[in-house]
Amino acid sequence: MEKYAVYVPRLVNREEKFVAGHRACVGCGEALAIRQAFKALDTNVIVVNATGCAEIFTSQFPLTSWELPWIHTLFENTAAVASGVEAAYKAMRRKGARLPENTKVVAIAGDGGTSDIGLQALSGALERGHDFTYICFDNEAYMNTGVQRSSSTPFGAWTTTSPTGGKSTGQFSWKKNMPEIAAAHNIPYVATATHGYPFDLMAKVAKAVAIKGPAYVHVLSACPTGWRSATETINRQVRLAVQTGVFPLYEVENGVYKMSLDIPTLRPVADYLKTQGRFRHLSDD
Amino acid sequence: MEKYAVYVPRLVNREEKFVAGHRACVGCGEALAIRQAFKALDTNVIVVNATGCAEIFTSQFPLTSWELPWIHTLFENTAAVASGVEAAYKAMRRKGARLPENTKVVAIAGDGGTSDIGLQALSGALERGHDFTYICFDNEAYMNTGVQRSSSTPFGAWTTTSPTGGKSTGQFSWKKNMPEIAAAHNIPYVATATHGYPFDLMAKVAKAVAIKGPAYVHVLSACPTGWRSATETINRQVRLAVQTGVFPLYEVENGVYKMSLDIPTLRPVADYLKTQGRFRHLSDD
Amino acid sequence: MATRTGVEVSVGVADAVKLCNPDVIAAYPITPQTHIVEHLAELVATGELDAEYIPVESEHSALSACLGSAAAGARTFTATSSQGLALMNEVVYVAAPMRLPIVMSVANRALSAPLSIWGDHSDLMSVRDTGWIQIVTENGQAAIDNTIIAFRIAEDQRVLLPVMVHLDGFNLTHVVEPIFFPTQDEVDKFLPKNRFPLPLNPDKPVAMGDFAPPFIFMEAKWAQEVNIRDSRKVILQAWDEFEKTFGRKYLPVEKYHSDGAKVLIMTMGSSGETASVAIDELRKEGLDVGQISLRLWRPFPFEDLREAVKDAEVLIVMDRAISYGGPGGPVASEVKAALYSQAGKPKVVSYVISLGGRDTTVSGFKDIVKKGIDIAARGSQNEYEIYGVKE
Amino acid sequence: MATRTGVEVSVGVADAVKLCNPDVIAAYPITPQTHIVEHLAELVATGELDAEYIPVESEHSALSACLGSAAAGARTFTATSSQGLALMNEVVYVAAPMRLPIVMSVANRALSAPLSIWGDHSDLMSVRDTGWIQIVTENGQAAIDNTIIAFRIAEDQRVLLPVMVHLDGFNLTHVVEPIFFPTQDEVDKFLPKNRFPLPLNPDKPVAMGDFAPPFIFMEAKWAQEVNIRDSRKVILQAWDEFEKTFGRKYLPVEKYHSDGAKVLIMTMGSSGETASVAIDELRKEGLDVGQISLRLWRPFPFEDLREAVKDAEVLIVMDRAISYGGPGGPVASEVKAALYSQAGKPKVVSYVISLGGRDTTVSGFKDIVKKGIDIAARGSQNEYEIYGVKE
Amino acid sequence: MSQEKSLVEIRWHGRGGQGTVTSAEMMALAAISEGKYAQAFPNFGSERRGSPVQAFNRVDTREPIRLRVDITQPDFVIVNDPNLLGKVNVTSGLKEGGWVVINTSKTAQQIKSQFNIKNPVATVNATKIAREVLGVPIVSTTMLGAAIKVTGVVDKKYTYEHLQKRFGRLGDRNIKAMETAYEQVVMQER
Amino acid sequence: MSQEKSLVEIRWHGRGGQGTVTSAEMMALAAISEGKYAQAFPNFGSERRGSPVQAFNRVDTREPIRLRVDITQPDFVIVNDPNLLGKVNVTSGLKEGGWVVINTSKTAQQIKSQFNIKNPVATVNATKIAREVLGVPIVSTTMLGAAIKVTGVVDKKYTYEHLQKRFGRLGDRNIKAMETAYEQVVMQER
Amino acid sequence: MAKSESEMTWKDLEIGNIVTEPGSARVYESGTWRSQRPTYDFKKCIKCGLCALNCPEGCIAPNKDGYFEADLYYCKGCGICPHECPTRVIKMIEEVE
Amino acid sequence: MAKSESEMTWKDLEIGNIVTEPGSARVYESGTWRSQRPTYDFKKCIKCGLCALNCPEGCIAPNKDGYFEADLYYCKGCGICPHECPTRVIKMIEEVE
Ligand SMILES: Cc1ncc(C[n+]2csc(CCOP(=O)(O)OP(=O)(O)O)c2C)c(N)n1
Ligand SMILES: Cc1ncc(C[n+]2csc(CCOP(=O)(O)OP(=O)(O)O)c2C)c(N)n1
Ligand code: SF4
Ligand code: SF4
Ligand code: SF4
Ligand code: SF4
Ligand code: SF4
Ligand code: SF4
Ligand SMILES: [Mg+2]
Ligand SMILES: [Mg+2]
Repeated sequence: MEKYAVYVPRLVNREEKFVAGHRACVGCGEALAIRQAFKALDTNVIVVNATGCAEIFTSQFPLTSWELPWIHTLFENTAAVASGVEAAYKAMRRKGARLPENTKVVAIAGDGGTSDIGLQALSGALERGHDFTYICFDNEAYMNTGVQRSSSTPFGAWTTTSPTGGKSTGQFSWKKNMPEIAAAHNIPYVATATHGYPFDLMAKVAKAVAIKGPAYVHVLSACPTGWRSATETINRQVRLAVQTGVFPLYEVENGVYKMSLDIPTLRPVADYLKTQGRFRHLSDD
Repeated sequence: MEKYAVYVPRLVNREEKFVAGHRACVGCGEALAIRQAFKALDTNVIVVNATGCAEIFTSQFPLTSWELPWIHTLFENTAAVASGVEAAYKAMRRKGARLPENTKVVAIAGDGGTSDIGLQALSGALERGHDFTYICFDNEAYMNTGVQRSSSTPFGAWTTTSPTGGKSTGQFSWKKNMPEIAAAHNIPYVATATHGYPFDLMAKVAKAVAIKGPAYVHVLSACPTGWRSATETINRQVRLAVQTGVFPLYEVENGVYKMSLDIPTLRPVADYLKTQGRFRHLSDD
Repeated sequence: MATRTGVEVSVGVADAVKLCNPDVIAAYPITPQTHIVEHLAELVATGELDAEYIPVESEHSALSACLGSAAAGARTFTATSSQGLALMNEVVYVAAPMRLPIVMSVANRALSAPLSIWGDHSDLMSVRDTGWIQIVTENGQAAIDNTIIAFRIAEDQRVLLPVMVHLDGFNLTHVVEPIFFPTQDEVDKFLPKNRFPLPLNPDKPVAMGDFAPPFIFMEAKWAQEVNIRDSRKVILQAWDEFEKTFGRKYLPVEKYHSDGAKVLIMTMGSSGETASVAIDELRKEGLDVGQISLRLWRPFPFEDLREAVKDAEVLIVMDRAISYGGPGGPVASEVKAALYSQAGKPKVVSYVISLGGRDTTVSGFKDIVKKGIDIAARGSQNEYEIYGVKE
Repeated sequence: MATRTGVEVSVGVADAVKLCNPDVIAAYPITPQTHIVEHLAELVATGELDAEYIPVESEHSALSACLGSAAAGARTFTATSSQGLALMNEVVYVAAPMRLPIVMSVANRALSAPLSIWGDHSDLMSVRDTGWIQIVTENGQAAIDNTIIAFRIAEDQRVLLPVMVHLDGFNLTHVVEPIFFPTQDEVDKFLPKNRFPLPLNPDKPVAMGDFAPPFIFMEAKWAQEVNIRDSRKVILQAWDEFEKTFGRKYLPVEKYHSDGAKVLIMTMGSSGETASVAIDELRKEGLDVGQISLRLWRPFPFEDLREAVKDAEVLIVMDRAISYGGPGGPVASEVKAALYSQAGKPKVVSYVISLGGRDTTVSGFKDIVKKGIDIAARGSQNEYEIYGVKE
Repeated sequence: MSQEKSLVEIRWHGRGGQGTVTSAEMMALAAISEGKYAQAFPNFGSERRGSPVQAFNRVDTREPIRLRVDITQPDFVIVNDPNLLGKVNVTSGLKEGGWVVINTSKTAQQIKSQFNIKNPVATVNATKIAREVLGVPIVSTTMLGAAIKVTGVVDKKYTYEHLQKRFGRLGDRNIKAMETAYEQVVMQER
Repeated sequence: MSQEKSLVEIRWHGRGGQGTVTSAEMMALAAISEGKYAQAFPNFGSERRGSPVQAFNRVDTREPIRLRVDITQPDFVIVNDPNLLGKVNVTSGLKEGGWVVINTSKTAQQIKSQFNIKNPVATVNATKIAREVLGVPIVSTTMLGAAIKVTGVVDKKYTYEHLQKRFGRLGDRNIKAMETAYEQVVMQER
Repeated sequence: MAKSESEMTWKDLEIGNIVTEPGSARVYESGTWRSQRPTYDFKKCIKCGLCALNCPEGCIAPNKDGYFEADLYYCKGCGICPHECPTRVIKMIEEVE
Repeated sequence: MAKSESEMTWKDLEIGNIVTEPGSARVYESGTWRSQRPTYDFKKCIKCGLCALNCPEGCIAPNKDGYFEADLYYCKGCGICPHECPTRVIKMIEEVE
């Protein structure tokens, strides 16, 4: 837990832009991370949401969990839709339309929607330099469709399409390094975060949105359903990911890397793995 | 020119796998680079080709410029098709099919087919670790369709969709760093090359294809048509790109960077820019 | 006052878009659409058009960016062709039910494989279920006029639907021809400002794109269907209004010597112009033949079609696409279905012509008419005929 | 000997694929197709199936990888649904003209927008021009049998075309039901080894995917059309052969109390089973009503359809998709077109039902039949009817 | 359908992640093994951990099942999670006289009055059985036993192979849990 | 089409990258400015630098042009690049008696016998004119002048505005090149 | 909405099925998902608000005494809040029927 | 192919329009594109082969005397070879009609 993490009421905006009554699983880390992220922001934000758990659990017709203008169209085009919204505001404002001040565009998607099927749209939007923030809520698999592997699933993790068996010990490939790929686009801001460190997360999201130009925030989000883990300890799980070095917290500002946390000695990775059923077969041997 | 570049007949395979009679523009650097690349390889190669100049100038029905098994399907799916070919050989071989030894898969595409519309398929194929080589022939725009900008078009360059005018001085964004993005995928081999240094190019292509796992080679290829430049000096043009530091030649082997050329002092970038009409408006001021 | 100028039709379409003063253009180049977007990029670069030109990385993103732009309330344009339209297919399906008034030019071209950059209507047909209003044009003037009209229809508060304006690749896009251009003032009067009623705006948050469980999905889709069917009257109004302002008239089904003719040919797109030369020649030869051409493909003009063919005995329908292993020409198939229950309906002969850039010449059309009359009289073994394939 | 087991249909389809011993499976998950590919991944992981499972990053790449695999001469399978099918649309179009014998299961589901994970046939309709052989199944057994049959048809040297096997999402994919499974030996006998005649192979280089200028494009497309039409006889042979080996018979147009019946309903897919319960009840009530169902969607079984409806006076066609602003139900539209020139053809009433997971119950079908008869007798204002929309 | 109705329809209530679909699946597999016709299917849609979910069975002793629509008027309702009572209308559409089988520590009488249920109620403390036999409060197989007893659509011995196959080394214990509930379920007509 | 044929069809031959399409375009623009009906279009397809290419015109003095097909039987052929002779069949489909206008330093007689051309040939040394007037051997506007003279489909003064617009500060020189060729073209009937 | 979901007709839909009431999902009682619930020993509470910050449902807010307490209309009983509470104020107990 | 391109019928096509003759484009005379051509002063030639390695057409090969010379059936006259020749063997000249 972050040392300065006390007396939240004084530090954090109490308004919820992502409200109660959503349909995420009990103990969903993605719901938690989204809540925290949007707590860090003001009401001047337009949300563009990829298909995935977050979209499904917030938007069953005729209801919405969002207090912000929100749009969902498809799974793989989130950054492109965000480009369009950003460009529209730019053009309309320039041409004298009466619009609210300082409107910000925030695109959100899962790891599948970001590192797999939505990667190209994201890469294009980053390259073109749109003024928007993209937040990937990485729960390390396609959770909405029932836990299939993504390129963000860590090596060795069980999923329904990286099952364990005589010929397989779970995911065969190494986790795609999405923040690194984003950073290779030479954008002004890239950061990693997780809901286990909410103040860090909120500070990074706020910074990303404040910065002019494209910003990318990669948020590790526990999914007790897909990780086959307990709901009550999800924060502990992701903190262990950080403390074991599995998921380092850092920022890249204009190409300069900065670690966000001082972890003098990393804990053994096994501490992290054993919190989750998806890694059980690894500890068996 | 490379210093060891003499007595080609002794050094280079004389067989052409990409034969004369193709329909590239007079003085096409892409045609030259492809010729050199495939000279570096044996006949055990299956070629997967994206839509683009190279595909069009080699494959007008009922003819083919290829002596190798070759397939073209679409513009954006080259790496995915290559994945399928590779997997097919792997499975069929494992299951006892009689197939030629040591078959290699080489995917080729332009910069548009690589850094824009084909990026996602490429990223997926790299991540999954297929044993194949991907060569991007980067002529810095969509040439086949008549010189539109790509994300690989350098800042300031004129193209038909980054025209110059009162509100524009050519391409508004910086060239996407494709080799860097490929390297961020942690693949065993990434390299840059150009037809101005043919031995370097051939050595890198041969190495890439020999290495097990995914390899990426990014080849700067002059396009006199799109660059609005002379045909006879295309090699000089790309050598200037290297010598001015605009296009450094390097390799990344298992994450380790190595420069391929010792250039003690870089020449002024203007030397490069002035060889091409697409940059003319820049030197005007 | 309108001016008559020679212009390449693609450039003319871009100039027409400019007259409509769009806010956002997102497009990806593909032959034969390129000149449209290149000229728009040029107009933006010179400052003649104040818009954001988004040079996206694929057609999928082109239309996706348009979704975002239109949802934000901006006037939005894109253009594509063939493979591009196919690549954005999934996006094409969402624009209409989300009621986003995007205008898209489609430079019609054959769909691969084999790869062909040349014209036919296979791309057009691939989006026939998507709920877009679709106007098909047969010459440069129609393409340019209807680009302007498309914005008006799309953004009409009673419509709010995306509109495609189809123009044949090369045969229209790459031809320099005389065009009457309206003035900026005239267009400003004809085309009111965009006021999308529920845009993405922090001042009044809305949620667009909720998922629809079975209790409501069918209602949503029916609402969509009613909406596009009802757009018909707005389209007719827009064309009327256009005629009043600019003097050129457009109809869902255009007629050429068709009233009372016993034999009709039906065309769609630019080949209709060549065909009408054939009609002239045949009539001179004494044949009682006329022509109708389909300008409004969606919403399909059932009434107009029925009215137009009511006196005909033979209707020869030309298609520039095949539904493989299916009914052959999609237009002929829909025409037959539309006339199925009509009393005294004509015999319909279906001809597939001009795939992948193959020309059908004046004498070709004459040949088709004669063969078609023969088939109508004597029957055919085939579900449909194809013209000009080398045997 | 075949064994009767209870199995979730998706798992059964995967098991059927396993029996066919594919070399490469490339797929991307999407509800309701997921259980098929998950079980295949499982079979590969345990070693029960020796194949490469490529967990691609999108459906576009799924089918693209399949192109590569099939071109290399490997037996190739994929599965998708709805948005996935739409995203791979451009790739779907190239597989057939390239003659790559891929087998794809499509778990039919509504196309967005609005997003729906539930069943209808809008995805199926979006690929009706693509030149794939398309088999539509109405129960688990048919889905599983036809998965095996599909490989045989696809790889037949006279065919060499990709085949889609459609099965309704959830209503089939997610139901556990009794299935007869053939043994490995039986399948091995029924399904010869893949021997794609001109694979990508350094020993004998070929070029696949040349572009086709206008002088040859139309010939290439006609060859494709002839090829899929001719596949009909191979399909019938495969079904015959299947019946001989396994005792279950499949026909392009299935009949249920249809011979001689004056009123027919026509269904496609799993709703046909519920409808046949309604037919039973209506017949008990004394109504002369029968049912036909379309199993072979492409190549469209013109002859069989005409034969099946020859005695009918009223044909009520059910569609689970709308061509918005067009002819309504695509099946009804094609049926009308197919029957257009028939003497003594039935009146056709077109009903759109069951979009996005909306059930049409037994009493719903009974209601439709009664209303349909009424409409046939008295006419309707509508181009087509829709059933069950809340007004 | 020329004879008397031979079809029985069952609805299961539980929570996402608690194996409700498994209950229905085991029921169908057993009936099929017995030579009957049967279906099992979930409530089509996404099933979030914790959310109230349903699963369904059709069992027919005589003829193949052709109905491919939701079950809206079940013959039986099985409630795997007692906390759903009062939150979800478990008897919705239930045929008159159709049994509700509930996992509860209470008596049928208490349940009926507390939740105003008109239908006959059978009770079993499946959570307790599961805790004791399986060591975890997951009642999918336990409630299967109770459901088999009350619905009578299948001989319980046909579940054995399927429970063994599904639960591997925990197969025997699940069979035991099933059997225990089968024995202990209390059917109280009123 | 009730009167005599008023339509003239022209085919241009050149090389990719040498402005052949521009020649045709200027021709059409001029005719349209003159109040006529006209089309210009390239050979549909890709035009690689150096490759033999074609471009086309239709000009009609009386009525709108409705033909939207290739021109296969032109009334005139214009050859911008003399090196194409012998490599490309420039007279293919050319109507009997239709003129071939060729950029060459040779005489019509030489050309006719060397390349076995039956049609009447007009010659002009456009490369030389272009070199002299424009400073570069790009003949698209020069050949325009020769073509206008031989075809007579448009008054050359209607090209002025279009040449000015297209070539900006080089407009005058291009007009001069056009005019020079107009003057110098030699039409030799046999 | 005046009408219940299942009563909505096609005419009740906004253009594009747009939802015009922000945060309308608040009507949904996600508390029905709960199998266990938090209980409090507020004496130990330092009102730090960490429980609220870490609740995935966003359903914890100060009660009238300023103590942070779950709104059981929404609380799904995940059990996170007790784990985040630095002073062990919260304990989960099983829901009873 | 026996038939010319324009005579091919639909029946002449291989399955999937596959081209079975590798390198068949060699029949295409790309030399018709040429506006200038290379000429040689072979006395200076050191037979290094750099011209051949840098020809986009791949049309330079040793002639019977072992000197590297362009095959004018293919040479498009780009003018690269003279620029790559270390000993200035090659000079471009205009094609004549
Ligand atoms: C084109 C397309 N393919 C597949 C799907 C099915 N699908 C919807 S969400 C999803 C997975 C989402 O995974 P991720 O982006 O990681 O988000 P999560 O649900 O894990 O938060 C998939 C495969 C789809 N909607 N569209
Ligand atoms: C989906 C799709 N969009 C657009 C095109 C049109 N297109 C064909 S090649 C090409 C550009 C190719 O550019 P690049 O990949 O850089 O290759 P180059 O031609 O420059 O060598 C484009 C835009 C297409 N074929 N398919
Ligand atoms: S599956 Fe995982 S990410 Fe999705 S709602 Fe459930 S807990 Fe959250
Ligand atoms: S446009 Fe450029 S890359 Fe394409 S063939 Fe011509 S020179 Fe080569
Ligand atoms: S138990 Fe979970 S849902 Fe309930 S208040 Fe605590 S953190 Fe929130
Ligand atoms: S976390 Fe604990 S101490 Fe802090 S406000 Fe909540 S209940 Fe009180
Ligand atoms: S001029 Fe060019 S094409 Fe000709 S031989 Fe030299 S390098 Fe090759
Ligand atoms: S480059 Fe010059 S020296 Fe070397 S082989 Fe060629 S002509 Fe001879
Ligand atoms: Mg995920
Ligand atoms: Mg390029």
